[in-house]
Amino acid sequence: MTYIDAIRDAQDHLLREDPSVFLYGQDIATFGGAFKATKGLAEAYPGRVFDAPISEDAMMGLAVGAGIEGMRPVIEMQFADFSSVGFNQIVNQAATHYYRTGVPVPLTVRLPSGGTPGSGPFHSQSMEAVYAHYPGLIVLTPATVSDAYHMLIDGVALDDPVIYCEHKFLYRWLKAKSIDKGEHLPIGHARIARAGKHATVVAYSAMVHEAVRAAERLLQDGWDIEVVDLRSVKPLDIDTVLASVARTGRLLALGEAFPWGGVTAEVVARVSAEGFHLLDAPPMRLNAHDTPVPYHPKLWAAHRPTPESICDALRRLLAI
Amino acid sequence: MTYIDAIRDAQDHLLREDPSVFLYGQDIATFGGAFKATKGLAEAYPGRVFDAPISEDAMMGLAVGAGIEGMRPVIEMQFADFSSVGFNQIVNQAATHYYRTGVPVPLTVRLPSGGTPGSGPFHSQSMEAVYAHYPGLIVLTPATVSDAYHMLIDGVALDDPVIYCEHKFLYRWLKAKSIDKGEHLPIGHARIARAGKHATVVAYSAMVHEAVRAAERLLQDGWDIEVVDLRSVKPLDIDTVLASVARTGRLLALGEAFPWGGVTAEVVARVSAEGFHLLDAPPMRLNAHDTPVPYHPKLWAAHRPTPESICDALRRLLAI
Amino acid sequence: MQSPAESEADALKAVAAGAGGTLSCGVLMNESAAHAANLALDREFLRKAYLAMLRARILENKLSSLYKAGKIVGGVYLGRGQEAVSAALGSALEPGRDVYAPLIRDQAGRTAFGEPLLDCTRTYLGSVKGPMRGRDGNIHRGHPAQGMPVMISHLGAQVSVVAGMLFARRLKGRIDGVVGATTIGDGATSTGAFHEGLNLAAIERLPMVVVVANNQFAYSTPNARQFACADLVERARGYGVGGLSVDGTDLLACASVIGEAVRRARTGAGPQLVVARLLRLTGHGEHDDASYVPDHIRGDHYGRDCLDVATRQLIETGATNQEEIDAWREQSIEEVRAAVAKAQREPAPDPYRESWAALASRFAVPDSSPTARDSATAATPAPATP
Amino acid sequence: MQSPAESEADALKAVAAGAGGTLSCGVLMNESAAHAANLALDREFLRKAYLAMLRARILENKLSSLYKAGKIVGGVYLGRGQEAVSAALGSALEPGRDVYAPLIRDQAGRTAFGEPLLDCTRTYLGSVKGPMRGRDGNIHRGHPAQGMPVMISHLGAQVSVVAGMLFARRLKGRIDGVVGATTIGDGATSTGAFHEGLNLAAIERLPMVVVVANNQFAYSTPNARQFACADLVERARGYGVGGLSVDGTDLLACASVIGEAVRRARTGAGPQLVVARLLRLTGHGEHDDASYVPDHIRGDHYGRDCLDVATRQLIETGATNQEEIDAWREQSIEEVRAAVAKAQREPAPDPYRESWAALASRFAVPDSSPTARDSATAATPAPATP
Ligand SMILES: Cc1ncc(C[n+]2csc(CCOP(=O)(O)OP(=O)(O)O)c2C)c(N)n1
Ligand SMILES: Cc1ncc(C[n+]2csc(CCOP(=O)(O)OP(=O)(O)O)c2C)c(N)n1
Ligand SMILES: [Mg+2]
Ligand SMILES: [Mg+2]
Repeated sequence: MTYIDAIRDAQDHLLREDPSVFLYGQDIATFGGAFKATKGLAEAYPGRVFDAPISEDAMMGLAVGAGIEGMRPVIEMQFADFSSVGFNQIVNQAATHYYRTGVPVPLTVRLPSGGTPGSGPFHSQSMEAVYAHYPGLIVLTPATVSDAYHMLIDGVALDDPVIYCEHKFLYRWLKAKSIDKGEHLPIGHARIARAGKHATVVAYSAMVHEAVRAAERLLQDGWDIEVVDLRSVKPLDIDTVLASVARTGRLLALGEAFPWGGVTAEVVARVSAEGFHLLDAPPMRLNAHDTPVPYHPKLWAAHRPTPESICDALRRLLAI
Repeated sequence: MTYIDAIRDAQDHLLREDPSVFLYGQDIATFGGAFKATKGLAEAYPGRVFDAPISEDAMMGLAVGAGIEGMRPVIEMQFADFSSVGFNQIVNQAATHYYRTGVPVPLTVRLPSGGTPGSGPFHSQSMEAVYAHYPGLIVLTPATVSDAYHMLIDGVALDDPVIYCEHKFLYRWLKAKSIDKGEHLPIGHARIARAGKHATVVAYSAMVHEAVRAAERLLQDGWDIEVVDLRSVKPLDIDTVLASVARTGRLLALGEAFPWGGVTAEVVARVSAEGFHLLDAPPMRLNAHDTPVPYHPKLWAAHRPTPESICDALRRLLAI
Repeated sequence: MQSPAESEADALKAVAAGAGGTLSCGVLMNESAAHAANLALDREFLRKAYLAMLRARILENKLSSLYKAGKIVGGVYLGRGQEAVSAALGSALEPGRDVYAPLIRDQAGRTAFGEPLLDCTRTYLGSVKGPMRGRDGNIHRGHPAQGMPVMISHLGAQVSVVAGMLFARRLKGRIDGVVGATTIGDGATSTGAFHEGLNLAAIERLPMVVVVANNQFAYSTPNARQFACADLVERARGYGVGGLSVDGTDLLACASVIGEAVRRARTGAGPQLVVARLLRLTGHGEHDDASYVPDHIRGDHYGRDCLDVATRQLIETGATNQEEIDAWREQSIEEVRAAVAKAQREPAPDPYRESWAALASRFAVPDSSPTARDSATAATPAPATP
Repeated sequence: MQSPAESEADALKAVAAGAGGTLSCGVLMNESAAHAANLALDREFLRKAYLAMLRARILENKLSSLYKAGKIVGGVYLGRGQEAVSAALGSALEPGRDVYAPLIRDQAGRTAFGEPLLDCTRTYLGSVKGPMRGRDGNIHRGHPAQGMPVMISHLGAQVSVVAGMLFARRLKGRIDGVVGATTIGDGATSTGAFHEGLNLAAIERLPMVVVVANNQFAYSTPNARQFACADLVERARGYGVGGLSVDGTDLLACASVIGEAVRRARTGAGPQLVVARLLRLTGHGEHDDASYVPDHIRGDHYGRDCLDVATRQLIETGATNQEEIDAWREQSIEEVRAAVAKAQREPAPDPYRESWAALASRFAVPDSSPTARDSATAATPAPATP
């Protein structure tokens, strides 16, 4: 079972269990979506899965309207990058609705996020930071097959607008034998992806795996690195992060997104403010370069953090 | 001369001196703009100041096209909040253009930003953090009458897309006898708005004045607070900030925007990472509440930082 | 179209001839003209719409004075001159069944649709008891769960929201006989949101009515800087929706044409675009003197006051008489006075009791919700316990 | 329209009769039909367009093989079946004077407009010497400063950019005789960007041509889920722009109708919307087998291959002959082979030498530029000194 299979299965589950759920997105009906995340669902659930026109603004407005009426629309953006066109409805209509009116709009936007080789500046973006900045949105960033499944189901059950950032690089590469469909960590909790004692890497989405890879390499040098998987960037489970930093004394905040602001800034700022005394060394950040995501695989690989650059950063952090 | 007069005069200067400058925005021609920032300019410069349709996306696309052709369009958004509709053209077309093609697009977007009493969720937003997150944009946040003037002129002269955040609260309230039209601090430099020794408040835009007010109150208790005015949030002059923190040992990052991420997170993260040893106490942040900007003046005043809440935060910071 | 149709018979003839209200795009001209006649003959409909116009005018006059007296913070946006269009739409809809998303100049439609007067005064005066609890103000109010969504400022954005509400009702099997309607300005037709929303509604063939109140200006910007077609109704065909034009200063025409659009949508003809021509008889907001409106436009046919026209029309058709109108006026003045007084006596929102929570969800992890945590590092006053 | 017009005479008759290419919205029917005839008679124009079609087809076939052989990373988007429309537009424009913003399926138009073959192979194969230096790929290429802006992926976004370029030229006093053109898919007409851009162009009355290549599908989504009007050309009137339809599988028709649209724009008639009907004869990208296209659509008139039609047309009109075509083909194959080989030998971008600078500006303050500073805390490799 791959990460994308889990997303498909979660939607299958949602359609089966909750009559208020419907799916709306470009090419998601008979075609099953650009990434096949809805394959077979239009046939299995007639009248519940719809092809949308190329109108991200109206797609989001439709979702808000349906949410007002008590439905739980799940919107697929073909790529996270195109949600920029629906940005206004997301941050101004959906995000403010509950605060202004007291009426929640339970909608979920699936954002196929993050870079893959050759995808270029407009099919590679990570937009979690932009949405997390706005009050009224919940931003989920699952890193595992199990989280991809459970967090989508749990996210759709929330009464607030949920931005569900699914990482395209993990779609087919990340596999699990099966998913435990019972007990699981609720939304709002971070997870220790790898226990360690010398430094904490706080990561989310695909970068969790790069961090674990880096940690495994450093083991050869005798360093034991803890990796925290944030799971959701808003809400941000700072307690789990602080508890980890309390154990290790060192923090590297790791993200694939652009370097100004964003999750790594929020994590470092929160830890510095709330856990200053826990830090034995200056906290560090590692992000992508401050350019659009380049097309060429060679540039792309150097644009984002890699196990090598994470190891380098950790070595510097551990040397202090 | 008020802050808004300075903005008007800067545009007058630009139109007079640079034939490649033109102004484009809703109601900015004969009417002179919702805030009168372009009053009289359409008459003074025929064929250079245009009323735009209510099409923020196309307004920004037009600016990019004009920038490609070597013009220097200055786009007025009627309110910063409405730039959400032009978001895609700003962050995906304008911001990426130079990196992708090597051809710069020198355009400036004026964003009437920030809260005023009774303006509510959609006429009060501070969007600097959202734009600063994207590579390829320069984000300016003038806090003084003189900076409003010079930074607009200097910003328009830059070859990159510039997001010029002008604070509506300062428009008529902030006055200066006159503007020294000669020597001035270039873009990229922060400014010590008030020298002090016990703690550093890093602020920008309208919050600089609230910080100075708070500092003056604390003087009565014997505390001498330094206030750094960032002036531009991207690029961010971290050196000036670090030098100040080196003097005071304490940092409060202050902003009017939403609390997740944003300028205060970036400032605290950068100072913690690069000036950890300079800090005698955990760095602090003070932002608005994590809700949309409320309409009612009483809620509004409590939503954003005030001299009182800044004093409270500083007292806590100084007590550590 | 310079001589307003002022007797019932004239009005109906005008409708049939396409003068008072023209049904464009060549659909069902005879049938609809006949239906329009029925509607125009509907005495109760006209009385309801007229009363809504009158009450809206009186309320808005009061709002204007309150604004000028400094009693309202923020903007005041009035529908003066647009009451006929607005009231005709509000009256054609059925509260509890239909969806109505009023816009900036729809006090009359709101009143006709049954919005309580107190909703307005409380929201403008910032009473915490208002539907927006002081969190939003002025024309940003409604009851989304009861079929009246609350506008955001971003123009055009409500079109797709109404479409979504109708889409949801269809999925729930509760679409039969339902109509969703919204109004929009001439300026707002330039937004991508309008285009995407109307196109989506057309694709889904939703029972939707979009009324464009073409008041010839968007703030200060005249039509010529907003679109290049001769009449916005020419857009209907390109979306594959019904298109109707109407003289927005003529209540009888509005009643028949907008009523017809609503009937068509209700009976399965898909989305309808109605373009009403008129002039806003006030500033963009009460801060604005509208000095950019040239005299010749103020003085032309569309510069006339739709309330005067409606008064004459209703008296001439015998739907009411001057005496009753005077009584209605007195009663409305009193109601408005009372609603203002009540709202003014009510408490403002208390920042110390405000929950400062933008999310409906509460998370199990203590302190991990951004709200709780951020409040701790945010401005005084301290957050209230929810 | 089931029998393609295949002899010159037939084609011209068809144009005049509105079959091969219909000039809608009732403007200048006679005059333009006559003009179209002139264009269609323009032997050089047809030869140029045909050669561009042929070269594009050969190039794209090669790209497809390279993709299938795993030599191209990322998507490959082809214009197979759309060459007639694309080449007609590219041929009607004048490089160095006009603005041309090609979209995803415009290899033929690019070729006709003079884009060097190497631009394509270098960009697809990631050569650092290509116009995008490996920073962007595949169909994202151009020379903005020379009148060929580079598309972003967000559909509809180029319309207003072209408008802005023309607007700038007017301000600079260099608009005379200039045309700006862009293409767009049927699906992209649902974007707000298309609406806002075209409306803006109409208001400013810019010399602009927007060609909608209605290939009946947007990725897998058929027209019926994208719009509800009978024909997208019906939108023209609502924008106040000229509207023309054409059979996109018929080069003679495309040459005359698109040529006419360009001529109108060039001579002051304002923006022109051309809607060409056709079928994409390939997947959305080369990863897609287009199995969602039903057989009856593949088999109908618009399912025919425009290159075959054009070949017959050019031979029958005597504009060329089979021998010359064979020679062109040979030559094109060789050129493509050489361009691929050259690009493949060229270096990829070197991340260690990449400047990682998204800004053209350099700031005086040492280390305060986000680029320099962020690179220091960002991924290896170390930033090069600029
Ligand atoms: C997307 C967007 N851009 C700009 C504005 C600012 N604005 C508010 S009302 C208005 C004019 C609206 O004109 P129109 O749509 O004709 O409505 P009217 O005020 O005439 O009723 C403008 C530009 C806005 N609210 N939303
Ligand atoms: C705003 C936006 N939304 C979604 C996409 C994803 N996407 C890329 S091409 C495409 C289909 C385009 O169809 P059409 O406009 O008809 O052009 P065609 O591919 O048929 O030439 C889609 C949905 C996009 N590029 N931009
Ligand atoms: Mg208007
Ligand atoms: Mg298509």
